[in-house]
Amino acid sequence: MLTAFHIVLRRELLLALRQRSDLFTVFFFFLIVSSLFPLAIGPELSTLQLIGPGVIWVGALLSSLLVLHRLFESDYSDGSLEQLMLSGEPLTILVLGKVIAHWCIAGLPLVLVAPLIGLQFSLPTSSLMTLTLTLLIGTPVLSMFGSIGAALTIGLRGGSALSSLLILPFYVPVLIFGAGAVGAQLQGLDISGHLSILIAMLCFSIGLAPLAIAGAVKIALE
Amino acid sequence: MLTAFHIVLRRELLLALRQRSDLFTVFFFFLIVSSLFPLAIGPELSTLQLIGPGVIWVGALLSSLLVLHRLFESDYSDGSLEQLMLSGEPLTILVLGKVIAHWCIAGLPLVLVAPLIGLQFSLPTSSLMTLTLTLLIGTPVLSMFGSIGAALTIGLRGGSALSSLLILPFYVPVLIFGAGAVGAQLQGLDISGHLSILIAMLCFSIGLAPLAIAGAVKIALE
Amino acid sequence: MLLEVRQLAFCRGGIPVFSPVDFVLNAGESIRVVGPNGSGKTSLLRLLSGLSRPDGGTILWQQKSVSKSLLDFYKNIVFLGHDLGLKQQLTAWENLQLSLSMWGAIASKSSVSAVLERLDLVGLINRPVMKMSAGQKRRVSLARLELLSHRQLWILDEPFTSLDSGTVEYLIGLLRKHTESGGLLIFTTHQDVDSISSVKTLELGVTC
Amino acid sequence: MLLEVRQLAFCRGGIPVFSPVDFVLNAGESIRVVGPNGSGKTSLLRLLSGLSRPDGGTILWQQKSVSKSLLDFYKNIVFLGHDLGLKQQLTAWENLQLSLSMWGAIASKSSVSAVLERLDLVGLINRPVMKMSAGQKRRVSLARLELLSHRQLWILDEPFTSLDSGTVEYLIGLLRKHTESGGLLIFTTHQDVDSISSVKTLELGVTC
Amino acid sequence: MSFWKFSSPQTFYPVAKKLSVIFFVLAAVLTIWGLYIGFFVAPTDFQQGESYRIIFIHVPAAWMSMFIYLVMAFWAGVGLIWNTRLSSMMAHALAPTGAMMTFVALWTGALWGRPTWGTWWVWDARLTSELVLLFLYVGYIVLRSSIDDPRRGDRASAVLALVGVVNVPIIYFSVQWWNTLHQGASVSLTKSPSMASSMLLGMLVMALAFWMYSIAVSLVRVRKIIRQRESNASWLSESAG
Ligand code: HEM
Ligand SMILES: Nc1ncnc2c1ncn2[C@@H]1O[C@H](COP(=O)(O)OP(=O)(O)OP(=O)(O)O)[C@@H](O)[C@H]1O
Ligand SMILES: Nc1ncnc2c1ncn2[C@@H]1O[C@H](COP(=O)(O)OP(=O)(O)OP(=O)(O)O)[C@@H](O)[C@H]1O
Ligand SMILES: [Mg+2]
Ligand SMILES: [Mg+2]
Repeated sequence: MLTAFHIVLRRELLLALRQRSDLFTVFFFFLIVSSLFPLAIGPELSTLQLIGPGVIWVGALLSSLLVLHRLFESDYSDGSLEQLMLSGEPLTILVLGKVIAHWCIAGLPLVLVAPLIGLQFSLPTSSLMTLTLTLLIGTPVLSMFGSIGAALTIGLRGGSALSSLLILPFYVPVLIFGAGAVGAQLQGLDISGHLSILIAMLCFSIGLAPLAIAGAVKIALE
Repeated sequence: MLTAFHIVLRRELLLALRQRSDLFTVFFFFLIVSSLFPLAIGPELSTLQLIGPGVIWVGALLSSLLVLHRLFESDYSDGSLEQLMLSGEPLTILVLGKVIAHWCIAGLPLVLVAPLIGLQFSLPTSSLMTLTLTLLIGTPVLSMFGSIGAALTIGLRGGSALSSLLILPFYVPVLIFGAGAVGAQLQGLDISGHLSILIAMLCFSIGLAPLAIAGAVKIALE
Repeated sequence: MLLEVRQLAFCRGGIPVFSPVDFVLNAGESIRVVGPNGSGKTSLLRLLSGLSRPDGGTILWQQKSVSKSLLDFYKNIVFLGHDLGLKQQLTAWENLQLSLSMWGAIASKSSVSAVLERLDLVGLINRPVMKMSAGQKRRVSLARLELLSHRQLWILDEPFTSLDSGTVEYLIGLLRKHTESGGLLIFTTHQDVDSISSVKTLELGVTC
Repeated sequence: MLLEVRQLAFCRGGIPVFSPVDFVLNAGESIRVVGPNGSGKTSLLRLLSGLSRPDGGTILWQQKSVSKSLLDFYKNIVFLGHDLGLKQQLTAWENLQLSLSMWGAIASKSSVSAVLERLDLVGLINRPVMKMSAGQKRRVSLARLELLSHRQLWILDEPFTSLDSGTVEYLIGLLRKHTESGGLLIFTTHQDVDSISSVKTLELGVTC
Repeated sequence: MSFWKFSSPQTFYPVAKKLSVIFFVLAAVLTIWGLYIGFFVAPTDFQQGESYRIIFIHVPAAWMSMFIYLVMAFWAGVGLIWNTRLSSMMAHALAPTGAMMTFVALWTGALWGRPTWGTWWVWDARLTSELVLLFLYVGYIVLRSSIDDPRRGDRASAVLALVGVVNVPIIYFSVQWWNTLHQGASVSLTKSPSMASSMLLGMLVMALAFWMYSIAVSLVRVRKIIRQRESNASWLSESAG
């Protein structure tokens, strides 16, 4: 079981590496989206600081969405999803591998670069740390919930847009508490409440999502 | 030539209709993205009014991006793009039909619903009208430029993300003048300058984009 | 001498895929391109249909160079490749109707039904292509062939794939009718279909 | 009686695709599913490999119901469908190595090269599958078959598609070897391959 | 036997017709009664004046929006696990009504917010989670309708409905968990009610009326779905009801 997980993870990362542009793309998309807002809204410093955490979080969320659809779709259309399933390993383990690979590609890099972007919005150091921390806890949740939507829309034309639609409601609470924590800290409030809710969501999604995803994949292949 | 244009347009709209969800999806994605920001940023009215136009414009931009990749990709992968090309009609006309169909699906509905969302951000009526007007001029430009990126990335894995990356820089000026016009008007400034730049961009893109797109499609098929 | 091909060459990554190809095709003639997997049949057919550009040599259609008047050339050919060119979510009828009107052929419901009848697809005319079996999809794409028989040059890449024996026979008959009425045919297949008459073969294989 | 199928039924949109299927397959036996396009061969093969759920009847593997121990059953089969299950941007070697390790088989470079040698793919081992011809892709997916010969039940949906005659012969030999060493084989094809010995046929067609 | 008998569309179809009539009548009677209480019996509120009367629509709609979601998810889950066709159809039939109730709750809430909070909309936890509920309903309906194969559609949308259940407790408890503008629960089984009894009665009667209406409409819709899905089954043309 552990080997299966390990092989899937390696497979996904190999695929991403082979298509080097994948890695860069998420990264640059995040950079560009977060820089669009200062452009669209104007350069006042106080406003920027106010909207900074929110914008960075929304940017992370959209970047995560961006590559989500491919997670299952390409494997489905070339028949390798059914081959994966036929390997005889538990499907929950296999999809968990895929989800974690998604996080390595579309979550981890954002966590690492977020402090830099935060600087652009002139956030103070303590906020930058909170931002990074909330992203570190929150992005896996995004990957988990997102994969559910991706799995549900396997093989549907317009699946990419449809899955965004299905997923976004689930992203909302993560966004509220993630961005909320940074905002609260900027105002000098206690954020342990926010953090514990984020952690609770993480545990919850790790428990629930693989089951839901495996179910959805099975349904799609039938 | 006109018939060819007409047939392509009908074909695309028929495809969108057949997949009814396509139409809803762009629409709801727009609604949801524009609602994410108030969630992430917090409920203060004055801030909301300040960021409102920017958020709505970014929302429109991302929604337009969302269905862009499918414009050529699905036709490419099932071989109907080469069949279209083999019809012997000028490729520029054919791609123009596709671009305009994209606008009907991912531009027009947003223009229509934007005033409602503007209300959520408590924008005054005059701003709502400017917002709608700038979107009306700006969204076709988004579709035009966007399609160039989509055509350039035909058949590449990760094309959807890559094309977003290619396109976004072109979107930036549209965004700046579109959102800028609304912002300027909120401050009581004259916006005819903004509008004429937007219109110039529209004319420019209508002249240039079909050629660029047709070239990119030919290259992809070779 | 409707179609004349002179020293046609094609490279992938700098290496020629096949040794230069020469042939001439007159009205009513057909040619079968043969060669093992990877010998360049598909590449050649895409060159001949004007979809890819040759790295050397010329293709003349009615004495005129194809690359100079590509759009006119397109109006004379039908190309069916490995991909079917059908929209999965449209029905058989919608697919045919759209592609025919695109190609400037009149698609009356009655003529389409007649063809679909012969292809045993009548019950499926309003079913999305997505919900058909592999062979049924192939048949829908073949229906275009009969409806576009006024186009002179047919270029078919493995048209017999996934077809059951009955449909293979139908298709052979159709091809024969096309050449007998003066059409040109270029095709490939790995299956044994010796029943097509007056076929030249063009052997690809040695890359120089 | 390794594989026993009883009254297996499958519906699409409430309508049965084929009349209920019954058969028994013992070690060393093979069965060819025949029927015209759309008669339900692919649907049947996907049922037998446990990918779709039957609407009636049972499949027993070694006397045990397949639907109850699906994961164990999967470990006994190889299924090759219309889609190849290859990642286009990975090379032949990477594809084989990944899927073999996934399936719990040892993929030593030497055993893989031996197989690729027989399939005439040696020069292509480090080329992305994307850049291969239709037949070459098929061959890569077939390489898995020989490397997974320890799995007892092979389920192949039109395995001869796009293959040139040499490779068809190789494949027939491989299938014969598999059944001779006690393996089970279920396959479909529209081509004439009468050279496979001791094949039962299962005719689909009449939907009740 | 008696219960399981009704789990087949064939036996349920005629029963649903009779039941829907009964529930429509009940809904109509209760609505009239509830509105009568709401507009003529219940006293004017000393803080809010007359505008509070919107409560008689708002609260029942909000309750039903959550309740219907739970019922829908329940039937969807039953359909997923036991593969019973009728339960999936029930879930499918409930969704539009639930979406409508959610919309009504949002709309009346917004109308009510204008005089009381001075704004149509704030991004507080309850309002947001109610909005998310609307998106969940829409997602469910769109997913269901974009899958052509009915069986796959049922099963895939069931997974979505089940995952979405987490949102319901969030809506319900949001006023306790966070400091919100929105009012806390004033009706509870354990505490004595904190509002005028005629107000409470009106609200409960209206809630009942909404409930009956939802059942009636869903039954009608489920009949329509049965007609579409089983169009090739012979019993439909025979019974022609
Ligand atoms: C769009 C805005 C609003 C939304 C989405 C909304 C949503 C809800 C929901 C979901 C409930 C049921 C929850 C429960 O039973 O605990 C509810 C109940 C209620 N709402 Fe609203 N509401 C909105 C605006 C308002 C406004 C402006 C008022 C009045 C100031 C109000 C007053 C109430 C009251 C009194 C209840 C009943 C609480 C109880 O007795 O349990 N709501 N609302
Ligand atoms: N996704 C689908 N939804 C609904 N019906 C389908 C679907 N796929 C196939 N069918 C129908 O089910 C029947 C059986 O299809 P199947 O693919 O099993 O046929 P087949 O015997 O493999 O045909 P072929 O020889 O063409 O491959 C056909 O009549 C087809 O129209
Ligand atoms: N996209 C590509 N990039 C680089 N090389 C390619 C590409 N596609 C095919 N080739 C190579 O070009 C050669 C010719 O391929 P082609 O598809 O024309 O062969 P084919 O004769 O049609 O084979 P088949 O019988 O398998 O269909 C093959 O050796 C193949 O490996
Ligand atoms: Mg080929
Ligand atoms: Mg088949």
